This record gives sequence, structure tokens and C-alpha cells, in this order.
Amino acid sequence: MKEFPGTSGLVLNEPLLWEKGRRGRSGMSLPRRDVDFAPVDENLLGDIPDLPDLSEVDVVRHYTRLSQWNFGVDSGMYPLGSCTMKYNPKINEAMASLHGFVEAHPLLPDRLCQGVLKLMHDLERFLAEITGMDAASLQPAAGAQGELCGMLIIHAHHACNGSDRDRIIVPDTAHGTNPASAALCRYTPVRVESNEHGILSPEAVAAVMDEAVAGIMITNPNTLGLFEEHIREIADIVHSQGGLVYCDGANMNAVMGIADMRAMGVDVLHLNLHKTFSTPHGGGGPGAGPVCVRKDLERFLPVPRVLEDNGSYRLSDDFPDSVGKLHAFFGSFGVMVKAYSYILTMGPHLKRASELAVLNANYVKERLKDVLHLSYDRPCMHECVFSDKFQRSKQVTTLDMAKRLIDYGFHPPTIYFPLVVAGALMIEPTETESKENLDLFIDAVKAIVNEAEENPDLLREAPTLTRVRRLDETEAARHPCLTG
Amino acid sequence: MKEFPGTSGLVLNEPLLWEKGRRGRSGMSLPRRDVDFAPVDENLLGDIPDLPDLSEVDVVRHYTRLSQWNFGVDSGMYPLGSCTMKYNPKINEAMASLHGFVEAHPLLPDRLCQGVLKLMHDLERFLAEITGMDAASLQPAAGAQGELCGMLIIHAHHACNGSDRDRIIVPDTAHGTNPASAALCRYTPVRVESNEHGILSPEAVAAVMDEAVAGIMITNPNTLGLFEEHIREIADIVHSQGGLVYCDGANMNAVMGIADMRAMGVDVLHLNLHKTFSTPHGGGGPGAGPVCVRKDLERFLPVPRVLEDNGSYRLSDDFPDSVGKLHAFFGSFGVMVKAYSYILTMGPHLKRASELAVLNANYVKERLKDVLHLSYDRPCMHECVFSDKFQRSKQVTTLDMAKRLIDYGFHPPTIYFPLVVAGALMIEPTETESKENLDLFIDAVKAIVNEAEENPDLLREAPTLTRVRRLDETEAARHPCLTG
Amino acid sequence: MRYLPHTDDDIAAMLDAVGVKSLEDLFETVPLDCRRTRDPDLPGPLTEWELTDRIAVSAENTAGPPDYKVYLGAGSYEHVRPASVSYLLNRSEFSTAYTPYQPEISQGTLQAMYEYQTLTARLLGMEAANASLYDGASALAEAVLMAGRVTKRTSVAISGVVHPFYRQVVKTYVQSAGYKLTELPYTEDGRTDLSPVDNMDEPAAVVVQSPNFFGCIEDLSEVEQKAHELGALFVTAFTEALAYGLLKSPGSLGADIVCGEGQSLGIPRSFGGPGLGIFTTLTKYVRRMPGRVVGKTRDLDGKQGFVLTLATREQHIRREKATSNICTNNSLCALTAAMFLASLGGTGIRELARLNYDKCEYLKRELREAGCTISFAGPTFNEFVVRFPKNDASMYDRLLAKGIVAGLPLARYFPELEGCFLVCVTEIKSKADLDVLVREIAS
Amino acid sequence: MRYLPHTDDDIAAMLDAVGVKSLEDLFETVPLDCRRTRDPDLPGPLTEWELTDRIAVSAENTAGPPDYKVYLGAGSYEHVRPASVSYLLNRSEFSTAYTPYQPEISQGTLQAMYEYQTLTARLLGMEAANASLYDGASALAEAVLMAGRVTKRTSVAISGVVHPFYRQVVKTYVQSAGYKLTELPYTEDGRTDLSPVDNMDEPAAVVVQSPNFFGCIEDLSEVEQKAHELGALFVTAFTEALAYGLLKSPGSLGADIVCGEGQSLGIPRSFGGPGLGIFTTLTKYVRRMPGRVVGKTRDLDGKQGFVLTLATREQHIRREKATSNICTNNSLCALTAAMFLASLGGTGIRELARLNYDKCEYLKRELREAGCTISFAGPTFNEFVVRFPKNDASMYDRLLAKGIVAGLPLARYFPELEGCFLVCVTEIKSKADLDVLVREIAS
Ligand SMILES: Cc1ncc(COP(=O)(O)O)c(C=O)c1O
Ligand SMILES: Cc1ncc(COP(=O)(O)O)c(C=O)c1O
Repeated sequence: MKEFPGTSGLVLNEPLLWEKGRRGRSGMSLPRRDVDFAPVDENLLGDIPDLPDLSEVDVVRHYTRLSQWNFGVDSGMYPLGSCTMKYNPKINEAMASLHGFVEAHPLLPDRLCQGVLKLMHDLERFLAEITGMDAASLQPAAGAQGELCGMLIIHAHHACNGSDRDRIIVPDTAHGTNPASAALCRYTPVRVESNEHGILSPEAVAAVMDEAVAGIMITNPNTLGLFEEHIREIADIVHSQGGLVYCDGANMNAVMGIADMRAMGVDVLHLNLHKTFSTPHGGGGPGAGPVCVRKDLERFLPVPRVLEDNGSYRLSDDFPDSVGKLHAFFGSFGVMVKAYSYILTMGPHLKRASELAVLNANYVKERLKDVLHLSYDRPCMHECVFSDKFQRSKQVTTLDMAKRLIDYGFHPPTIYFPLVVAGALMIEPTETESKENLDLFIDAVKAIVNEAEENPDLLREAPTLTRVRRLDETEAARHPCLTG
Repeated sequence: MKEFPGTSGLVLNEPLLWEKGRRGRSGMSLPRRDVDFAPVDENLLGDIPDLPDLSEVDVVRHYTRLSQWNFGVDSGMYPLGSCTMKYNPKINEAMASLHGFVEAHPLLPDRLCQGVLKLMHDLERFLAEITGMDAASLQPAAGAQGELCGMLIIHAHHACNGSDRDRIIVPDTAHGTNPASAALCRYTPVRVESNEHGILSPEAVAAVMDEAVAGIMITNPNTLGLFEEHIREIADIVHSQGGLVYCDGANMNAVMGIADMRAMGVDVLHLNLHKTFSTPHGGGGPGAGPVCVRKDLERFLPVPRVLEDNGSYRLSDDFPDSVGKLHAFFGSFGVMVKAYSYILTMGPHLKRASELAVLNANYVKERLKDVLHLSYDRPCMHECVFSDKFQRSKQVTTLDMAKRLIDYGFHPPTIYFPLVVAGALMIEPTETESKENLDLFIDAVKAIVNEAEENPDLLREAPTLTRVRRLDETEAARHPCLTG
Repeated sequence: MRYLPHTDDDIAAMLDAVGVKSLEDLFETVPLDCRRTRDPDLPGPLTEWELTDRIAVSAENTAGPPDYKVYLGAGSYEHVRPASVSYLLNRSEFSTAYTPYQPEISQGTLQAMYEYQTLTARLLGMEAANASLYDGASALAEAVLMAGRVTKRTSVAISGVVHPFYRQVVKTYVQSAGYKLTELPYTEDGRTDLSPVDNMDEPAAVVVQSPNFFGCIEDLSEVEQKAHELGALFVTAFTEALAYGLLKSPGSLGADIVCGEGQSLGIPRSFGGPGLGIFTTLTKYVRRMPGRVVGKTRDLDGKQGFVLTLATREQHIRREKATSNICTNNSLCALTAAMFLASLGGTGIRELARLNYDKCEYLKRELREAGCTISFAGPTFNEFVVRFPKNDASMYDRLLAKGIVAGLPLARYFPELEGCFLVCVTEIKSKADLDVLVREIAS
Repeated sequence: MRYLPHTDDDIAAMLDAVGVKSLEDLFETVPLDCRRTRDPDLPGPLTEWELTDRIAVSAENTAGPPDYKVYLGAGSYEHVRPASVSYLLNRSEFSTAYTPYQPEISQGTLQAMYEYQTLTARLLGMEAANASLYDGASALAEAVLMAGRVTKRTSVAISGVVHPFYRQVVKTYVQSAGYKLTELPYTEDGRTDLSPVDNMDEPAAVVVQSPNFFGCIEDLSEVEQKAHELGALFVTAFTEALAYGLLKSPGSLGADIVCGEGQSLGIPRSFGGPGLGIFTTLTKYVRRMPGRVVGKTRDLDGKQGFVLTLATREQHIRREKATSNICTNNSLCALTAAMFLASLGGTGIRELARLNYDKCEYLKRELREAGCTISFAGPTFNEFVVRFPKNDASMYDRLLAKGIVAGLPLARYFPELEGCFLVCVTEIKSKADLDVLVREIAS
């Protein structure tokens, strides 16, 4: 029999930080005091902060142990749909930690920071080139901020045209950040349903599009992993009523080198460098959510912008139509270095990465569709969405199957999203998984599906191998304990 | 009840490297080919080596998973007697990886490598100063090679004096490397027994010392964790017959800033930078075993030596009496940088480190001596040696207790060494363990001792939480399978 | 390509299983008119070694220590970062994980975030904290939005000596959401002049920053009084978290929301990002708080564990009604800050903060003696506004030529401060460095 | 002090438990006349930041790329080292563990060492390997000692074009153990002249190195024949492991012991150490092998696992009768090599070795055209002996002044090669670099 990765072994408990310390210990070196004490106004002086004092080895062990309770891409397959958990190359980390970068102050005079300005300028150009758009801003700190930026651009565009629109079309498959970002701009999301093929029909869009609608937020490929085949027609409908097309490009990993966002009719788009461009997600960030636009929207991009004149670079705020600033400085520069390194390393292979991402997803889809209900049985892009429909008769849920996958040594897929599929299981293998890994994962899912038939309690009690078992989330929300 | 660190959690299996690969994959970037293929003589050309081809993520996951099956000082307390498993400071690693060091070729002309030569020269001086000796060589690559070096020096000394001696006194408590190193010099070890206090008596030494004896190899503090109180008298006896005193300084961590090796009568001594001076042991090396000598033996030190003239440094082979070379170049330079960083960081605190190492050992000794048989109930130095005498009636052995400690989340102590204590349990906490850690360890030992009384099978089946249980060592030795 | 594991055989077998003939065939659902007509024009692929060489050029082409002595602060600070923290951050179980949606295999991140929340709340004297926002500026914007939600009001008084970039970000975030901002002037001693607040109609919040953009420490008790008198939330921001190693915590002075930038806590400047948006508030407001938050709970066996909680505030549940659109936050930066605070401890942070304070006072005194004018008399932390002797603005360029960046010229942000510079000094600068600076200025 | 966790209270409580009054009292067993009379005279304690500054000075005070182009090899080679390997090596579960005495919590090190043994044995075409020795030189010394144990003979023929430092180390190790070494001359084409072996009485081993010190590839079949004819072991060493990505493996040519330096396999030069002593042999000899060795076995439940094995050869069991005195070896360097080989793969190592070969051939050809003499006609790998045009030895210094270290002057090691240099070129040097070197020499 095949050996699955999941097993149990020695793992170390570790108390909370403040259960460890002893006043007077020290875990870090301080620079030598070479000036006298200056008087401090007693009125300003606070108590010594109530932080535990630990030794260096205490701190090192604390976080070493904590780290071992985590599962990352480096631990194993992490097919978390919509999150593009591909391998995060180590060389990119080394590049981002170069002395010159980490020590760079963001307010250096332009001529003292030509290196970083050029890097940012190049990266903007690369992203525009990859998407087919005309200009880019790297300022948004994550996808959701990119969306907000996009909404602000659309808002500014209409305001410039003297048009006051207050609604935006958002498909039912959209990620939660889409309506939330739209709402920050006081746009009321108008929900449209995707059709029986899991994509938007032009008719549905036409039915809600009018001159009070600022535009549409469309995700392509969408969160069902399907390409929005009617995007051009939809864009035409929106454009014809003066609206703009915003594309959530979180799923760009499916179509690099293949699709042309501009040709699709997209006006504004965000990317997630922490998905498509291989920067590590860090257990929840930092990310970067650059925004790309077509030429005539460029004037609205956030300031400052990086300008080039004859090989010399400068920052400029001189864009009176700009939506303003979203970040104290220029966004997640450290993340940009990693994405930049990735793009230079991949070059034309980016297209191959997308092809293999799509191949992997279709392979999983084909090999699992007999045992899991496939929501839309069509060629998919970078991910495929199943549900627990076949398992419901045994009172086995998507959650149970996900938790059981942990015991087999895999990170579970995204679950219960997109909302249009009841009990969704959204699997995005990414291109960095080999066929053997996929086969092992497929075998694990099949074994679990069997267990669901034969011994469903195994699933309901899963995970059993982890240091903690299922946690009481209801209690956590009912009586929040957020600090200790 | 107290929570001990040991528990079980998800751990990932991982096959052997060659069970993973697929021909044609690549896990690393190669420099671009910018020259043509040159003809290769067919007679010289071998087959492509039979190594598996893996992708970068395959390799990263392989070793990430393997690492998680290991326990290091960063995981928790590692009281492995005689090994001084203290905390390995992270800054030292950073220092040793500085570009200038890692890229330094060992055959650079002297004037192009002044930085590294000065570092080596300084470190030699520091080690001489710390031990009280006159000169040092950093060349030996580990403690055992330091011993060999010491034996060669003693051999050379006698040869120079035209004296042909073929025996060396080695106490029964000596580490196995001592007789093995002596044998490499064709010295026959003469065993002397330590007395009822666990140390050597001058009488025992006098009884075997004669003019055919080249000297004595003494470990001080010895492997029972006891200071050889009669060392001066012993040294006098040995010296009076023309012998030399070699000190195995592996236990220097007990007496930095306190004892003076030269004053004790020591002529030659080795240190373990990977013990006393905080360099990581790397799962079995690399180490460094510098040798310190008194002035008149300096001429025998290995070549090349680092010489200083007016602040400029050079390497010299011009020592006709030298024992020669032990290492292709100058020893473990990378390890030296770490030890050098440690010494500079500690400065006068080195003495405090020794004091606390001794305090920790005595504390453990006092708190455990009611439940474990203490071989020698006297003040100890950096470690204390118990045995399983109290537990034998229950057929519980030292091995069982050691394995059970794993389940509690601690690395076991050194066991069955020194050989003079049957069923020895040799505990060296080191100074970097806090009182709370010691208390937790002590409680764990007490709990185990209780289990030995009440449920000895728990011990005999231990460890139970690890990914693999006790391994069949007999089978491994009987039918060795050393490659796959 | 080392990141792509597929061999030709693998691809053939998989295409076969999928039932298509070629990789191109996988894209049949992409209409032809949505496709690229040409391959992207990109450099590369570069080998690891070509990449290293190329990026090194960019990195070297940026001024930093030791060649340059940079006296810039203004929201980005030069502080020590211990090797132990850098090492721990590299552990890929932390860095290569996603947001901890599956708590059973994310307890490392979750416990660390719970600890982070606790440490930041303690540092600021507050009751609760979230698990991070993008940076100090967007944290402040979120604070203003939250104050609006709590008070159901839309006008906001914001100090004019809040960092100008933070004010810009607040404006970007809240203007399209319909808020009205009133900027408060500053007094002669460089602190906020609160008097205009009296004329405001039901403000949602009174917002200050302390230490403020000029490095001056605000009188937070006065702000508290003003804000609460008017039924507004007292919101206070910071760009220099380290100040609270020394100063009275805003929580102890009655703040409702304390937020700001955590970059000082072990995070490199990295040309301004990623940073760390710290956000803390009172227990009564936690359900109105933006962003992710971790809570303590128990597992089926009663063992302590941690989960993302209060999700009903969030976009994935509440969509357009969410308290924020945050999904990805700045978790690894929060982890850095937690590691840094754990390494420093209470004793250490007081010592470090005090050292910063003392060096800054030393420099102020020496500069004054060298003929500079310190523009504002109020007490400061780490930075202050200075005018060179004889108001000689060319001094800045002369120093630059010597590798000294003598602070931030303020005219662009405060035209009335033409000829003034915001100078920052932290523990990194030795007395010898400071003496060189003073000597250069005096000469 | 951040490495010392004891607070004053801790110390007091512990002294109390021990029953002494002060820390000094703990040392009552150290006689007064064994004590220091003064504190050690040491610099420090330095802060982390002072340390960093100080050590940086030493590191910068050492010539390396990119400022210097160093054409030195001679046992220490400049090769690529991928970031992924450096990252993995930093995982402290590997680096902060001791020798795996407790296999249940050391399976990471143990499986990795088993894999290392397998990969090195495969690379060299041998049946078994140990888990590393200190370096190539001591590995060769151990090989000679082992040959003596196996054959019970004590005279050894060793090629004079084995690396001179290796010969010195062998001499140091074996002379006091009573061995007699006969050095073999070299032929005109730079290879070992085996003819003196015929006159030897019962040699324990015939020892060569291939590629040898001059970079020349030895005729190992001939050595095999000679050695085995005389009942000696055929021992062959290497300083450049990468050569066996291209060349016929010594195992396939009948070697009994193949050993040498593994530094090329991902280990930095680091001024010559730590390196990696690779040691491989035949199954029939494993019980005579020096050093640690890992074997595969099963646990109580039959699950595969690994242990240190054949311990009865070792010092801790056999003491003076052990096959070596090895205790600590160079495990982490062996791990590096395993990671490097795993990353390269069979396909990669062939490609990389070929690239080295081709660059070297390119440089040889260009130098010849520029008027240099290539001293030995035999095929080489990575390095070769060259004489500058018109035998101009001052060329070396002129190049040095331009930041080029043009190889190793050989006169010190081979007086007859006065004016000759051992030049090394690896994949690191670009064609452009080589062209610059040639141009400088020609000009
Ligand atoms: C489709 C989609 N859109 C937007 C986002 C939000 O991106 P971020 O988490 O970077 O804010 C996500 C993240 O999961 C996503 O999957
Ligand atoms: C007392 C003693 N001597 C010598 C040695 C050998 O040192 P090394 O392992 O560095 O060769 C050791 C190592 O454990 C030791 O404990």
C-alpha cells in the first residue's frame, strides 16, 4: 500500500510567552549607551511596559516550536483554491534581504535611490506587459487594497466625466473582498447570477446594466476556475452604458502568456503578487496587489508614481487627477523584489507555468470526478470546484473531508467558497506540484471518500493526528478572548 | 499538573531521495553555457551518475520534513553529558557566512587575506589566555584530532630528547577517543583506575609511571564531572620521570576564568570549540579541536602557523620541528569565526558562564539524588553522573529511562558513559538552561522514576510518541545496509 | 526549469488522462479574441547567478549605511534587528503558510498572533488588538472609518501634525465613503491646537498622532477630554511604536483606538514596505474592529488552542456589510514585531526607548550649541525640527555631498517651514556619528 | 547577558538548593594552586552591533569576488551554491543537534546521512561509504591506515602528484604509526609514473589522485592492475569531486578505496574549512572502515528507520583497538553535499561537470594561442599547469595588481616547476572573464 505523508510524531508543547519570562532576563543585545541620561518630564513617563523578559534561547525555542505546529508550502501540497499556493523560491528571499534594499529609507532623495526606483519602474512595465494593460501602480498592499484602488479609479473616472453612479455589478461567484471593497467607495453591489455553466451570461449583465451603474467587478478566470467566455460581450455591454470593467486578477496564474486582459475589454485590474508571482504568503501577508489600467485611466493611479527620464528615475506627486495615496510610502517594496526576481527567473516560462497549472487542475478534476461531485463538468482553468453532494447521504460534510485530509498529510483545499456551490471544495494544485504528488493526493481523497462510506466517524472526528483537535470556534466568537 | 513539552502531533513521512525523482527534472540553476563543447576522450567518459533528478520544491520539502524528525538545542533542553549542548547564538552563524569569509580561498597570497589571518591569530591568543597556556594551533578539525595532535607533540618532544617511550597513562574514566588517539601514535594505553571519590590518586599514577611512559592523558574536569583535585601532584609525578601531561579539555566549560591549566601542570591541551565555545554541532560536526601548549612545546605545533609582524600577518611553514600537517588547509575556519564571535560577545562573562554551568549541574544533582543513584556524592562541576542502580530491581534500565525522557519532550542525557559507572546517566545541563527548564526536567525525571515503580512497561516501550519507535540496532549491525 | 516539475512523460500521461492532445487544447474555453497575439516581451529566463548579479546592481545603487549616515525618520526608522529574529522569521513553516483557515495545522501562526495581539495591546495600554493591518497609514484610515461606524457620525477632526502621508491615506479612504475631515492647526510648541474642535458639529473622532510628525509628544489627556466631551472617539496614531517603551501609554490616557506603524519593532525599512499596521481598541468595540483577529479557545479534548474569530465582521461572511475589506493582512510583519518584543522584554524596551530619547536630546543640545534653532520647544521623541545656523538651507546639500542625509526638508509638506528639516536619531547613531554631524554643521 | 538566563533570584534559590552560599563556593574542589590568579585578558563583552562591525572589517579585509578574480583551485574550488541549499542548511533541527546517538529523535540526520552515503557511493561507483571524515586529506590518511589494517602490510606507494598537502597529512598520520611511504615520480604528461612500484616489497596500497594535483586525469586502469598484481589495495583520492560528473568512476575501474574532498559539492571555500572528507569502499571492507556509518533497519513495528551502526569498529566501544579515533565528523558538510547532489541530480551534475571541462579547455586553448605553455599534455579537469609567455614570472604580480590571482605559483611545491602556475577555472568564470585574463596576459 502507498504511504501517505500524514503520520504522528513527537511535537513539543510551548506555553504562552508571558508564562515563560523572568523579570531581568534579556533576549537581545542593545547598543552601548554612549550619551548621558537626559531629564524626562515625569508627566510623560509611563510605566515599564508589561512585556515578559526572556533570554535569547527562550525566544528561539518558543518560535521554533510554534513553527513546527504549522503547515506551509514547504511542508507539503497546499491546494488551497483561489490562493495559488505555489512554491516560493528561496533565491527571491535572498534578493529581498540584500543590504541595499532592507536598509533603504523611503524618503531618500531620488538620486540616492535609483536602484530601487528602477526596480519598481521595471516591475510596473513587466506587469503591464504580462496582463496586456498599459500602466501599473505597485502601491496597493494586497488584493483587497488593489480592489479599493480600482474602485477609486472608477469613481474618479466617472467624477471627472461629471457622472454620478452608485452601483456596481458583482457576480455571485465573486470573492468577499469584491463587494466589501466596492462598499468602501459607497457603491452598492448589484448581484448577478452566473449561469448553468458557472459563468456570466451577457443577458444577465445587460439586464442590470444602466447609466447608474459604475461598472462591473468580474473575476476571470472566475472563482469556479472557469474562464468567463463572454467577457468581451459583457465588456461591450458595460462600456456601451458608460461603465467600466474591473477585473479581479487573483487568478492570473491560469492565463499568463495566454489571455490578453486589455483585449477582453478590461479597464482596471489587480494582481496578487503573493499568488501568481510566487511571493510567500507569510501566514497571512504581507502581500502586494498592484493595479493595472488602460492608458486613459493612468492619470488616476495613486501617487507618488515612478517616472523615468533617460535612464534616471524620480518619484512624482504631480498627478492632479490621482486617487491619492493608499499606503504611507510605496507599498510592499520587499514583496516587489521577490516578484521581480520571479519574473526575471521565469521570463517566457511564465506561460508554461500557466499551462501546467491548468493541466494540474484538469488532471485532478478528471481523476476525482467519479468520487466527488463536480459542480460544473467543463474544462477548467487553474482550479476545480467539487462539493460534498455525493457524501451528504452519509452525513459527511466538506468540512469533515477537509479535516480528514490533514490526517493524510495534505493541506485541505478551500472550503465553502465560492458560495454558489453548496459545500464547495475548491482545489488549486498550482504548477509546482508534480504528477506523483497529485496522484498521492488523489489517492488520499479517494481513500477518504471510501472512509465516508465505510466509517464516516473517522471523518467526523478528524483530524486525529494533530497536536490539537477540532477547535470550538463558536465559543471563541461568543466569548472572545483576544489577549492574555 | 505541569505540562511537559512532549506530545504528539502531525508529522510528515518522506521517502528516500531516489524514490522521488524523475529523470529530466532539475532542482538547481546552472550558469549559462558561454563556451563551445570541447572534445572529451571517450576512454575517460563515464556514465551519467545514478543520482535522482528532483525539482527545487521536491528538495526543499524533502529536507524540511527530515529536519522535523530531528531534535536540536533549538527544540529544547539537550543535557547530553560531555557534549556541552549550550545555545548556539544565531549571530555567530551570520558572522561566519559573511561574503568575505565564505568566498576566501585558502591559498590567497598573505597580503590578500589579512582579515582572516588576523582573526585566526587573535583567536589563538584568546584561547591561550582563557586556558592559561602559552600558544595554540587551530588546525585540528575536532577534539579527537586535537588529541592526535597532542600525542604527536608529545611523541616529537621525546624524539627530540632522544627518548623512546611507548606507553601512555589513560584513566578508566577517559573518553574513548583518548586511547584511540594514543594508539594512532603507537602508544599503548596504560589504564589507571580512579579512586573511590571518582578521581585519580597520585599513588595510582606513581605506581605505573616510569621512564617508558610518555605521559598521561587526563581529562579535567573529568568525565564524572569531577575536578581532578590532585592534578598538580600527578603532574609532578609524571614530569619527574620525564613524562608530559596532556589534558583533554573537552570539559573546559566548567572552569573558564577559574582554573589555570598551566598552573595545574598541563603541557598540552585540546579544546572543543563545538562544546565550550558555542559552535553548533551540526548533527555530528564540523567541529574544531584547537591545541594549546606551553612555550617550549610551541615549536612542535602543526604548520602552517600564523605569524604577526607589526600588525601584518603571514603564514609560515618554517618550523622544522613541527609535527606536520593534520588538515589540508588550516582547520575549520568557519567554526573558528563562530567561536571568535562568541568570545568577543562574552568577554569576561565567560567566567559567569562557567559558574552558571556548574550551578546548574549541582542543582540537578541535588534535586535528583533522592530518586536516582548518584555515583559520587560530591560537589560536581558542569555535569553529574547518576546510574540506574535504584531502578534495577524493577528491571528498568538507564536506556529505558532515557527513551522515556523523549516522550516527555527532552533529549536524553549521555548514557552508559563513563564506563566506570554501570548504567551511567550523565547529565550536563549547560549554563544556557534556565531554572524553570531545569525544574521541568527534574519533574520529568521524577515522574519517570515513579513510572518505573508503578508501570515499568511504560518505560520499556518508550518512546511511544516519536515517528519511529525503538530501532533494531542488532539487525542493523549484523546485516549492514549502508546504501540504497 | 527548476520550479516546474513536469517531465515530458508526465505531461503526456496527464494530457491523456484529461483527454486532450496538447497543452494548448486545455485553453479551448478562452475565446480567440481574448488571447494574446504575441508572447509577452520580458527579459529572462535568467539563471540564479545572472539574477543575483542583476539585482545586486539595484541594491548597491541605493544609499545606506555604512557609506551614508541617514538622519531620516518621518515614519520609517533605523533600529537594531537581532540576528535571532531574522533567523526565526526564515522558518518556512511560518513564511510559506496561508492565512490560518485550518486552525489544527496553523497553531504556530495562531498562537503567535494571539501573543502579538497581547503584546501590542499591553504596549499601548489597550484591551484588544487585531492581527495587523497593512501599515500605519491604512490603520489610521480604518480607525476613522470605525469611529464613524461606532458613532454613526461622519465628520472627523484630524490634527495637521499627523504624518502628512497618513492624512493623505485617510483622505483617500474616507472621502469617497462620505466623511468630512477638519484639519487642526498646530501651536507654537509643535503640538496640535485643539481649539477648532469646539466649533465642530458632532465629530465622530478627534484624531492626533503622538509623537507627532514633528516628533513632539502630544498632550493626550487634553485630547481625551475634548473628544469625550463631544461624544467623539479619541483616536491616536503613532509612527514610532518604540516611543511607548518610555511614554505613558495612550490606553492609560483614555484612548478609544490606538493605531499606527510597527516598523520600528524589528522590521527593516525596505524602502517603506511592507510595514505593520498595529490596531488596538477597547473590548466594547471589538465587534466593530476591522481586520483579522485571533481568539483563544479549546479543542474537543479541552486543550487550549487558537482560531481566527469574530469572522462575522469580515468580508468573506458579510461581504459589502463587512467592517473592512481586509483579507490578506501583514501577518509575517506582526510575527516579526512579536519576536522583537519578546526578545526585548519590558526591561529592554524601556532601556532602548530611553537610549533613543537620550541620544536625541544630546543631538538637540549639541545642535543648539552649534547655532541651530530647534523649531519647537515641546518635548520630543527620536525626531525634531531644526533650522541650520543662519537659516542656511544649502547646508543640506553640503552635508549630502559628505554622505550625510541631514533629515527631511519640510517645505514640501509645510510651506511655512521652508528651511526647516525633520531630523531623526535612533540608537543606531553613535555619539561619534552625532559629533561628526554637529562638527560639519558648525564648520 | 542574553545567553545567560539566570536572574539574581534564580541564582539565590539554586545556591540554596545546592547548599552553598555563593557561586565561588561551587568551586571548592578546585585547589587554590590550580586557580587563575587574574581574570583572562580578553576584549569584550561586545554588543551584537559592535561585534558585527568588528567582524565585518576582517571579512572585508580578504580578497574575493567581485573585486578579485581568483584562478586558484588546488583543493578548494569556486562553485555555485544555490540559495535553496543555504536556506535548508540553516534549519536548526539539523544544525543544533549532536551526533545522532538517540535514533528515535534523530531520524532527520540519520536518513540524510544514509542518503549521503548512497549518493557519494553512486557518484564514485563504490559499494559503501561512511558518514564523512574531516576533509580530503585526513580521509586519505585514514585510507592508508585502513589499507594497512586490511593487508597487514606497512609500506605504501603514493603518487608524487597527490596534492602536496594531502601527502603531508598522510605522512603526519601514518609515520608515527610506523608506515613507510614511497613517493612515485610523475611523467612528462603530468601523470604518475608507476614503474617504481614494481620494485616494492609487498605494498599495502598504491595511492594516486585523479584528477591529480596538476589537474591531470590518471590512468586508473593501470593503477588497478599494478596494485592488485601486488596484492595491494588500489586507493584513489580526489580534491575535485565534481570531476566524477563526467569521468569514469573509480569504482568502475576497480578501486578498493576512493576518498577525497567534497567541498565542491555546495560547501563554501571558507578559507579552506570546514570541508568534507568523503570515504567510500567495497562492502567486503566495511568493518575495517574508519568513521561513523549509518545503516537502515526497522523499528519495533517494522517501520523503516536508520541508526548509527557498526559501532564495534569505533573508539567509544573499542577504544585503542578502534578503526579510527573519529567521534565528531563533518556531518553538516555531508548534509550540504547531499542537498547539493539532490538539487543537481544526475542530469545536472553531468551538465555542470561538462561545463567546467569545456571552460577549462577553452582557457587552455586561448592561453596557448596567447603564447603560454601548457606544461602537461595529458587531459585535465578544471585545472592545469601553465607557464606564461617568455617564461615571464613577473606576469603574476602584474596581474595581481589588476585584481587577478592567476593561479598558484608551483615552485614552492615542485622546485623543478619554477615559473609554472596551477590555474583553475570553474563554471563561475564567464567567457568574458577568461577573455580578460587572456587579453591581460597577451598584452
Ligand atoms: C479571487 C480573489 N480576489 C481577491 C482576493 C483578496 O486578495 P488579498 O487577500 O490579497 O486581499 C482573494 C484572496 O484570497 C481572492 O482569492
Ligand atoms: C571528554 C571528551 N573528549 C574528547 C571528545 C572527542 O571530541 P570530538 O568529538 O570533537 O572528536 C569528546 C566528545 O564527545 C569528549 O566528550
